Amino acid sequence: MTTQAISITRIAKVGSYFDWRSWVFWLIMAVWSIPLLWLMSMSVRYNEDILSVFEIIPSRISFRAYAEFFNDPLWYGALINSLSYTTMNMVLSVAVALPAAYAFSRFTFSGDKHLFFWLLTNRMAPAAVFLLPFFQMYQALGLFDTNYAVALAHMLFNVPLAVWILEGFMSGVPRQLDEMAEIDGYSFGRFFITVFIPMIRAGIGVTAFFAFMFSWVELLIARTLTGPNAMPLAVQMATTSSATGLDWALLSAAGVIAIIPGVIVIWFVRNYIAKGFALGRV
Amino acid sequence: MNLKKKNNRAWFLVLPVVVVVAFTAIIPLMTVANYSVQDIFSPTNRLYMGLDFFRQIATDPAIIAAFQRNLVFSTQILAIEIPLGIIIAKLMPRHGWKAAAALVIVAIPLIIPWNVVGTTWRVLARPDVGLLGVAINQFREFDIGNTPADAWFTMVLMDVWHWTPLVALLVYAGLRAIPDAYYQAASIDGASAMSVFRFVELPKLRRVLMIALLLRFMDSFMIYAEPYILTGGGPGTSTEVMSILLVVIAVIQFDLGKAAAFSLIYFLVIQIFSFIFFTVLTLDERPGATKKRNRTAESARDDVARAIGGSR
Amino acid sequence: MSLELRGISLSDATDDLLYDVSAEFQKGMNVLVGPTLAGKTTLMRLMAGLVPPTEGQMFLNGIDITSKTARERSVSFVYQQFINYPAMSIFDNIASPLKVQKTKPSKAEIADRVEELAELLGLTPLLNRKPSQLSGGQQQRVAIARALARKSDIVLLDEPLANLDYKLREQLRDELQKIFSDADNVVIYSTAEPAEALDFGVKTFVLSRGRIIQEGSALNLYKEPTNIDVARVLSDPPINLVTSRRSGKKTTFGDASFSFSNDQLENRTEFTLGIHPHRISVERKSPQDVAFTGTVELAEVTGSLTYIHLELTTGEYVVIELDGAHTVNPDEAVTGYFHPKHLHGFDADTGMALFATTKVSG
Amino acid sequence: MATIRLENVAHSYDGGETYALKEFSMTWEDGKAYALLGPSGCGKTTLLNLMSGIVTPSQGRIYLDDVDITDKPTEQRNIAQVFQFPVLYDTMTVRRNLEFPLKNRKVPPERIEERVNYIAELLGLEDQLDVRPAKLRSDLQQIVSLGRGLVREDVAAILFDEPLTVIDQNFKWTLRTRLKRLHLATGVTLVYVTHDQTEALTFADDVLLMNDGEVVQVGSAEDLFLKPSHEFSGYFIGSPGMNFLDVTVDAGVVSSDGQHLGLATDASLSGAMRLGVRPEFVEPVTRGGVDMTVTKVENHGSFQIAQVSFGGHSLMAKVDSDIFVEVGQKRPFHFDSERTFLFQNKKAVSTVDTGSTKESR
Repeated sequence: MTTQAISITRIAKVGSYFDWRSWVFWLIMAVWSIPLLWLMSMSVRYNEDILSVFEIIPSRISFRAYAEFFNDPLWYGALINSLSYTTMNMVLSVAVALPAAYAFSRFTFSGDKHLFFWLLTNRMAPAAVFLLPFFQMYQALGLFDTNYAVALAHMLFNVPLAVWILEGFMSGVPRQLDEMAEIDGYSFGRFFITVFIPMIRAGIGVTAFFAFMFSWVELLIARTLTGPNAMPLAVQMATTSSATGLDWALLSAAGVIAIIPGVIVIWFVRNYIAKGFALGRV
Repeated sequence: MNLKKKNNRAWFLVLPVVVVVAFTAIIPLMTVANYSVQDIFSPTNRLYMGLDFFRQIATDPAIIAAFQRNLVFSTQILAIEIPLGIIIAKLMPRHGWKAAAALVIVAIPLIIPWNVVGTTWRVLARPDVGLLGVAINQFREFDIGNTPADAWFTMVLMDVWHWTPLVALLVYAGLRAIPDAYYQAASIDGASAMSVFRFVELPKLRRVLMIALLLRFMDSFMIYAEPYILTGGGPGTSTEVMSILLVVIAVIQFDLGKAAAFSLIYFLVIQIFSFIFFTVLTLDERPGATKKRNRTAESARDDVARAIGGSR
Repeated sequence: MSLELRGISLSDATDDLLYDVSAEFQKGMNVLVGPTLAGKTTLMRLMAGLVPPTEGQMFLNGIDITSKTARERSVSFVYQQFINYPAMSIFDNIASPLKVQKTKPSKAEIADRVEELAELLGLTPLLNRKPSQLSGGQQQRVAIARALARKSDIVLLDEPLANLDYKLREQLRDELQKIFSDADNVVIYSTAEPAEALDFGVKTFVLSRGRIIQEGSALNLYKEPTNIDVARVLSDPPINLVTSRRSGKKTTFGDASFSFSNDQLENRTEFTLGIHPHRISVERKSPQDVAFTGTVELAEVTGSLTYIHLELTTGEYVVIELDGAHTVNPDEAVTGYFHPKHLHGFDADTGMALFATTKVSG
Repeated sequence: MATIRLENVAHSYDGGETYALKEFSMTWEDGKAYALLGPSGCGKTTLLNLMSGIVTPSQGRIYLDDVDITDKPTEQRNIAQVFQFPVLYDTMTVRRNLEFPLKNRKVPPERIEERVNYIAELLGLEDQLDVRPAKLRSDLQQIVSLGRGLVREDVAAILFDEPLTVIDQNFKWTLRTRLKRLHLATGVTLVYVTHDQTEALTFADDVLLMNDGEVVQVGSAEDLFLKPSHEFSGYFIGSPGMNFLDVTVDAGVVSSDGQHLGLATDASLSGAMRLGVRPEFVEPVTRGGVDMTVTKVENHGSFQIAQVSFGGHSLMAKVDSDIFVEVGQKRPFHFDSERTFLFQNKKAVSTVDTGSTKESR
């Protein structure tokens, strides 16, 4: 039988029966969502209304912006580019990080602490610092303006992120389990795939989400390594917004579309978001 | 008992990561270091400059101004985001479907691409058609394109809107880790809500708050996309943070040597904070941190108690 | 079938864990008893092949298996913290060692074996549940069933019952005794509780600070400990140990001084006297009984027995075991009586046994 | 100090389907030490939470000195609680920890000073008052959290939820001794939850033995051992537990498939019942008693457990270590008269006179 966990509201409720705490919270969240709602409302308004009339509830609605987005190869192409290099990066980062995280979690080896710290420094490295060298390196490799360039470059901070988060989850699995599998006769490979990975499914899911997210939102490196062919959505939005005579509705629509991937997955990782940002350490 | 086995064969498992990150980090850093000490006119014609570029950086007023701007920016956003994050975390529902819904809604700003955040706030702040711009314009003239204070205000507000949820989620995770017994004990002791916060919650949130502080400091210190799109560093250089300036020097002015030296200094400043962050993150994992089991003298009386307590 | 250890030593970077351990574990059940941190788990992991010894060799039926890894050995292990594969059902958990064999038995054979073991350990209704849905006791039964699945040559149980409440411990101990009573492989059961060693009453090895200090039947170790540590570890409740000063024919026990002679004592002026709590009573039972006084620190009642903890005038502590339940309040004065023939003697420094209780006839 | 009265209190976490605590009434006398003993999941923690106010009962009322406190939240009940692990305010010294409950209740400063010093001395913490609790040993930390309850003068009872769980094995002993002495010194009512028989029987004046949500028996250690009123008391208390035999009773005559065992003290009884006797009271005798064969002997050093059987029944006898018992031996054993019971649907209905008694053990 579980003891009934008393919530913080019980302590703070000084006699009042109306739960003021939740009201204040949902009020703050309402204010917090204004910018996003404003973006959505702009994406369904006419450009001329946007620039001339100040109205909170749009008087006329049109889905022209979305239609144009999905018909213009420049835009939907950018979306496909973004999706392809982020997915590629996600898969590569997690695949490469899995064995390393296991090594960090299960073994001590010479230089392990320093390596683990060095990985953290890469996660924290300022992207601006790597502009120049990336630009030259990927041009020299002939990878410039391809999705592979951005996918590979983003591994700079996504692989360390993946190693740290996975190591955080893996350390939750007792070491005796590995030993018992060895005793039962499992080879390392079979144990890793059929026993260990199913146990950290949640960890792999969360790591994939965060690798995807950091790659999806990044602008600087993506812009530096892409030209017209591999132009991702973020860069496409940034470049059009600097030219005069903007199509605000289309830009807002692109913005809304750019949010959708994150919103779809966030429900599944909602309990691990803090753990993900704190590199598996909360 | 730390069961980690000593096994240098583990290097084979770690090798792929080392290769990948070396390729994406060490080689580029080497080229940056290379540029920071030479002036390169063409691949064959280079002039060794020694620490000349670094001296230029240290004395370049634009860079110093950008550095100070970054410091002020980071301090301001921390001063707002940490307390505001704690308040939101304290207000979040703890149980049932409301808690799940709250987690998702609070986290939404964190998954929005940084450029979309910049674009949204740029429109929002327009005095003619933006909700924020129009609202402020009623009281006083508001123009982020020309008034530095307005641009800076919007930039800080944008960052608070974008990243306070991270602090809230970290603190929320910290609060949920506190066992119920502490709240029950506090209510038995007749503690007020204020003293529960001060004496039960805050001490237990120390580590999580350190993580939030360091994470937010480093990310704000390296910020690029949102201010770049919001104001492009303008009006003038009032919102020109270091990342924007570095990109200008490297890509627009194409002054490679200076950009490389600037990059190295920038990178080293961040590493210092990463080291502090690393120590905090691995605080309870270090062997020294766990109390060594002290073996008290086995007095006969304790044996009897142990045997009886355990077996009968 | 026998597992022999010859001169096994193990030391890791910081300190030495095992010194020169030599022992032979015969077919059937063997008990390894010792206080916490004595090195039991380390020795068990070493025998399982999880940790290679720094020196020494291991022979199974005369074949040297020292360098064989856990996977190459025919061994099973049951941990103290009921370790099972959380993502698998109970059926798959028990079947997993069979499924990963090089010569994999047929599906039907595996199913029969699992059903047979489930029957043996009362798990039949739970076969398609997940471990997390089971109670502590049931989870440990699953771990034991998995350990028996492969009929391995060596079965190691490392304090398997330590985390269960005492009634469940009693029940599982009886079941284990039945299961392993006629085992033809080598079964080693480690425990920190002397009662379990005495309960099983099989060949017992006493481990203290990384050394096997004595081996023999549990009863023999109880009756004739060759060392003070064995006496401390093995008797349940632990033997009372009091320093005794000797002058001429007289020797002391707390505030009592009585004539006592034993040729092992030679001319020692100080040695340690040991006596089991149930050998002390609160009434005089025979003329030769020695009387001593103490004040009550606490009376522990276990239902069928009462243990009175007395503080002697010398500041040492002694426990008296009484039948039945008696309420005795702290700080009461109590007189204890014992017959000198029940005394054990140990050297004050080395702890070596000088004499044990003289054989009690009838 | 006050008496606490529970009137047909019961609680279910799932709206009445299953009851974590079945209907139960009791008066907790002021100044006594009680133990709630039972296997995990028997409802003992639920009962404790009902008294502390963490859980409000599905039915029944709870009175403190005839004041109905059933719906009062924890902070308005005069109780204190010690948890499974030490719950302390890390940023405060030991002294500040002890002052905290009094400060919250606006007790005048000099009175606080006086109370804290008195309790600190009682707990033996005089020279640790200005130390941070985190530096103390785990058993001393529990003493500090106990002190927070003792300091308050309005405390009617102090509740303990398995307080020895995380204490290192060597220090369990010192904490148990301290708790016993503190109870004698302060006379506060104590309610102690545990699944460990020795902790319960040593600590409490009265033990509430619980199983599956039901309070099976309330009594002293001796009552539970010598006069079990329920089969579960026989089974759970004592190690090994009570032997049970299926017997038929015909107008008080107790027999099992033809073998006469004794006369029930209540001659009106008849029907199929279960006879229960503890191994401690199955004794080898030279004459009289029932002939049994020894099938197994376990020698525990200070006693022996002999498995004996007769007419298809097998039971255990706890025999003194000096008595010679050997597998295969055929010899009479008898059941001690006042210690042999007849149970009808789990409840003890009568003792059995087997024609011989032994001085009470």
